[in-house]
Amino acid sequence: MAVFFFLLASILTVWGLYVGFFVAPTDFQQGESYRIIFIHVPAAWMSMLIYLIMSFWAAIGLIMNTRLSSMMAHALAPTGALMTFIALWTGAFWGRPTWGAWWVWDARLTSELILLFLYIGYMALRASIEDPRRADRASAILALVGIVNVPIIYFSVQWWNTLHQGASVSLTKSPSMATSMLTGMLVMALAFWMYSIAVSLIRVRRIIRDREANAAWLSDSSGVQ
Amino acid sequence: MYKAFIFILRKELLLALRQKTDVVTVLFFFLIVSSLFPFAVGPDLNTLKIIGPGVVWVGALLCSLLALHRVFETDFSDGSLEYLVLSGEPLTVLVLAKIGSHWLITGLPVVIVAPLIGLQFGLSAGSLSLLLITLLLGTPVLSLMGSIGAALTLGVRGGAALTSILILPFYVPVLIFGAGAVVADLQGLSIEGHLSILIAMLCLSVALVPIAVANAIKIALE
Amino acid sequence: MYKAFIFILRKELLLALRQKTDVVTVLFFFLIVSSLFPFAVGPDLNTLKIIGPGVVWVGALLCSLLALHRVFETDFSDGSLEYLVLSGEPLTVLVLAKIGSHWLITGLPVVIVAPLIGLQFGLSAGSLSLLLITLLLGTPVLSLMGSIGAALTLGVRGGAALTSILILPFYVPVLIFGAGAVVADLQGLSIEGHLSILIAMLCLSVALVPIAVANAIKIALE
Amino acid sequence: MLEIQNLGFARGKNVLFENLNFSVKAGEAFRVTGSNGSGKTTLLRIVSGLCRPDNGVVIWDRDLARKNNSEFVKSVNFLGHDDGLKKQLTATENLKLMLPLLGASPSDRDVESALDAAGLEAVKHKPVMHMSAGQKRRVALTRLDFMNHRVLWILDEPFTSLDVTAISGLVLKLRKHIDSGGLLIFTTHQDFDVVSEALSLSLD
Amino acid sequence: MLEIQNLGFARGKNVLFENLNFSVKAGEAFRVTGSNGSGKTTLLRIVSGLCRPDNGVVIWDRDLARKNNSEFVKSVNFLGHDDGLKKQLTATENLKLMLPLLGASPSDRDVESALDAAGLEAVKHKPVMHMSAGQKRRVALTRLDFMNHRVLWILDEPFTSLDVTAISGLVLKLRKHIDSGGLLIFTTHQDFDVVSEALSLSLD
Ligand code: HEM
Ligand SMILES: Nc1ncnc2c1ncn2[C@@H]1O[C@H](COP(=O)(O)OP(=O)(O)OP(=O)(O)O)[C@@H](O)[C@H]1O
Ligand SMILES: Nc1ncnc2c1ncn2[C@@H]1O[C@H](COP(=O)(O)OP(=O)(O)OP(=O)(O)O)[C@@H](O)[C@H]1O
Ligand SMILES: [Mg+2]
Ligand SMILES: [Mg+2]
Repeated sequence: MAVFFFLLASILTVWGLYVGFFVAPTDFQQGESYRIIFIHVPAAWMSMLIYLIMSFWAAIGLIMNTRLSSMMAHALAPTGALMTFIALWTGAFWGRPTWGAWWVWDARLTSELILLFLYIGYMALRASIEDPRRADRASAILALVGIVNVPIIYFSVQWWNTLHQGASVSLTKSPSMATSMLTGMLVMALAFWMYSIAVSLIRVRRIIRDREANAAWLSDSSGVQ
Repeated sequence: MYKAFIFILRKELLLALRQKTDVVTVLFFFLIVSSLFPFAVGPDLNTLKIIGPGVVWVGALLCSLLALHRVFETDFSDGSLEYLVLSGEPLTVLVLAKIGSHWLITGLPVVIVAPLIGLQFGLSAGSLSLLLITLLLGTPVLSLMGSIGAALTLGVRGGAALTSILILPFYVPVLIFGAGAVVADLQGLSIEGHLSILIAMLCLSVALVPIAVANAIKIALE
Repeated sequence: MYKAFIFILRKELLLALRQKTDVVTVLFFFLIVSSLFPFAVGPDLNTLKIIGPGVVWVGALLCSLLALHRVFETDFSDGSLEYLVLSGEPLTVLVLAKIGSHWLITGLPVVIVAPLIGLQFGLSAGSLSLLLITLLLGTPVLSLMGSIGAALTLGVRGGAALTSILILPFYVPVLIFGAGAVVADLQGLSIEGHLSILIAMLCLSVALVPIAVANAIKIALE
Repeated sequence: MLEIQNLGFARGKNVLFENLNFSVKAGEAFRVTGSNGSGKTTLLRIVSGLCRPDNGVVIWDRDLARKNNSEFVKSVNFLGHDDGLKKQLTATENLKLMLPLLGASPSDRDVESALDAAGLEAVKHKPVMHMSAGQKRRVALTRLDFMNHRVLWILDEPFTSLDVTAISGLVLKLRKHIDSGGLLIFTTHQDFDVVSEALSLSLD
Repeated sequence: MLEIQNLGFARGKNVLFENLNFSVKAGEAFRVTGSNGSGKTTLLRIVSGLCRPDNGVVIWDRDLARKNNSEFVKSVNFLGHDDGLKKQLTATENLKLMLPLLGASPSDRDVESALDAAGLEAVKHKPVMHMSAGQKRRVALTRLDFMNHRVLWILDEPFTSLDVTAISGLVLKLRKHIDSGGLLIFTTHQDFDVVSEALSLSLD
């Protein structure tokens, strides 16, 4: 199944990059540099979305005491951190030509950086607790506490007047950009989705295998769905 | 429940008084951080005025972080945390009492001394009182947020380091809005937004943190 | 004797590695202290340049102070200090090894990261290298002087606080001459005096501190 | 009445116990035996509700202990390997500050005379850290004098570090508790009098 | 030969012992008894040179122990109430790092097989903090296997927390040490086999 999603991801990436770099028109304000948007925006979206999904699974694991959902949360964290890192990095790369600085302490940038810290904290906490069940629960609490950060990232451009761009894709308003730009972005977003699913599936399978090897007898106990 | 809260508070304060460690260390730290700066930076009043609020806020943050690892750690290693859990009183209340005493020991002294330090940096009366308000609103948030990190890392190998990593994301916004308010005011900008965010953070964390911490403690004892 | 020195060093470093606490906390502290300043003070490069050396030095001092209480305290409370005394190796050598590892854990990382932080504050290459030299000379003095305080307060009620109070008088001169050298250089003054005082402090403390500490430890164990 | 059904727990690969079933009635003492590391402490912590078991349930007065937790916890009096004392505080202060949390509110006189009775008259106003190993354990055990309202006593090696006098004093206390309808679960590596009449379970 | 002459020590007003005289010869075991807080631990710490007595002297091989300190200390093997283990390190690491300081340089194989023999095979690579009370004590006692070059063993309640198997193992070790001409001073509140033949001194 993971292979299928990988395949899908690569096809979509090729398509998305093609649309983004060859079909979409040059921006009249920013020139060519705006094309970073095709990586930046999908990565930023995914970084938040994966955090939400991760917290969801962690919460389920905490409340229902189901191991598989905690493993899902565990498997999602590195991908989320990667997406956050990409969003930050491409953002900084983009900021140089447009704002004249790699970094400013703007609300969206800061909260996105905090998201990266949260992912790192989550993984560090997991790594330092030996007993996997304790690690599940402790890291779930951290994930849940950190969830307040996601709306802050998303709405920061509305709540504070910032340097960063406001939302340009919205379900309620008609899009304010060229259709080909929009297509490129959406296709790339879909590609990132597929990639995340594929990688997380592979990782969760490995986690299950490791844990089962560690405690073969667990397989018949109540926790596993 | 109310009685239990008071008892924990009394015990923690007596302990602090007996050890003197916490209160004095914290004050010392704060004084070192903040009064060494004019020293190290030189006596130019304009520079000092600009960095003043930042120095005070960083000092407050460090003080909070410094005593944090010990909030639950000693109780954990001498076995008295178990009695808290097994007392039958709601753990969230007990936890709140412990966090409250952490604030009384690390936050309050800083708030009290801060104006003195501020004077050293040549802050005006208006800036000073604003600094005081942001500290009063912000330092409890530091204690609250920090205690999540402290509770999650109980009995974990890399304790203190991990604590810092875990709570940094929660500390940074407090610092930004706390110090930011004073700086914005100096620049003649509106500070309502800053203050309302600090208040929101305080309310939210008082409501939610004790629940998270209580659960983290139970997990640590397993 | 030489072997004993190496063994203590290895044990302490392994412990630090295992806990990760010390190394990472210290680095984190240093990074927090120093990188929070641009945050809190605002990004004006001129201000930053002036406060840079001070920030780095205060950070280094705090890091040293932070880990100090633990140099002998854990060994004392888990009973392994007794084995050091009863090992039959000269206690001064063992003590020097422990102080050495304190420096390796708290001082060296700071020295290594300091140039990065300095860059953040816009220091020139000359200032940076001077900062590095003063840190290299000064941080071992901090570890040495500090360990006297740590040893004298072993098992004493107000441990950590007392430590800070005891050693502060010894720390301040180091800070003044350390940060002072960089500032003096920025202002185009001669720095020879500063440096030779730092060197003198280092030599003196390497020679005398281990003896004082060894005796303090023996007293604490009675 | 306390009933343990089907209890199972593992530390990683190491299965400490499986399918454990036993019950303790009012007026009964129950001893858990087993070699070092066999899981006695772990079992006691699970029963008292500090740990969650992998499988099985603890039933208290016909109700799931975990469901009716605050009720259950107020019936439990737990003493672990650690004394749970603050080493900077004196024996008197330790007790005065801890007991109210556990639902007892003895007068200062009561606390002091209990400490005197435990043979701690000379040291009761010293910080606990300046006491000998046995004196510390005695302070921790003095708590038992005020725990009659909590009927389920769970004691992990209470006899450690005690001398002969203190041991026989403790045995008397435990007897009295059982005779007045209390429940007792404990571990010990040595055989003392209170043990002879106790039911026992080996984890080996 | 160890000789104690005229030893006296007081904690504040509390005189723990006065005019204490005894001697321990090669091949002898010597037990210190007394109630909790009577000063056993203090006496053992004085003998091993960790504390200074108020009066009296410790004589080792006809020489003042305090004068000839580094010589004397290298003959002493002390185990106190505390295990002296670093809780973040594993059993193996603890021993490997501690033994060379005490003048023993066993190979890794030796250390591991000593730990196996102590019944710690399954946990020897776990951090000590994740061990049970008895397992920790076993680790501390494994040190004895490598301490034959230090003839004066001073052990403060070595039997604490140990189960029956571990106790008999320790008794054997102590016997072997005495039989090969070692000296042993120890305290314990329980009576074990090794004790029957020991000289003993009560501090009450
Ligand atoms: C390190 C710097 C940056 C970070 C951390 C960052 C972060 C983010 C995040 C989290 C989002 C998704 C938010 C949402 O969906 O509403 C986003 C979207 C976006 N970013 Fe950035 N960004 C950075 C720099 C930049 C720069 C320099 C530009 C261009 C000048 C830019 C333009 C955009 C645009 C156009 C969107 C899409 C907004 C939308 O359509 O909703 N970003 N960025
Ligand atoms: N916090 C922990 N983390 C991981 N493993 C642990 C932890 N505590 C105990 N163990 C392991 O669980 C097993 C049972 O420990 P437990 O303390 O219950 O033993 P015990 O029967 O009380 O032994 P003792 O007689 O030595 O007190 C041991 O093998 C121990 O290594
Ligand atoms: N560090 C200290 N400071 C002050 N007094 C102490 C200190 N250590 C022990 N004491 C006191 O000295 C006396 C003797 O203590 P010691 O530890 O020698 O007793 P012990 O015979 O070993 O008792 P136990 O059987 O409980 O181990 C006790 O009354 C104790 O309170
Ligand atoms: Mg046990
Ligand atoms: Mg003793």
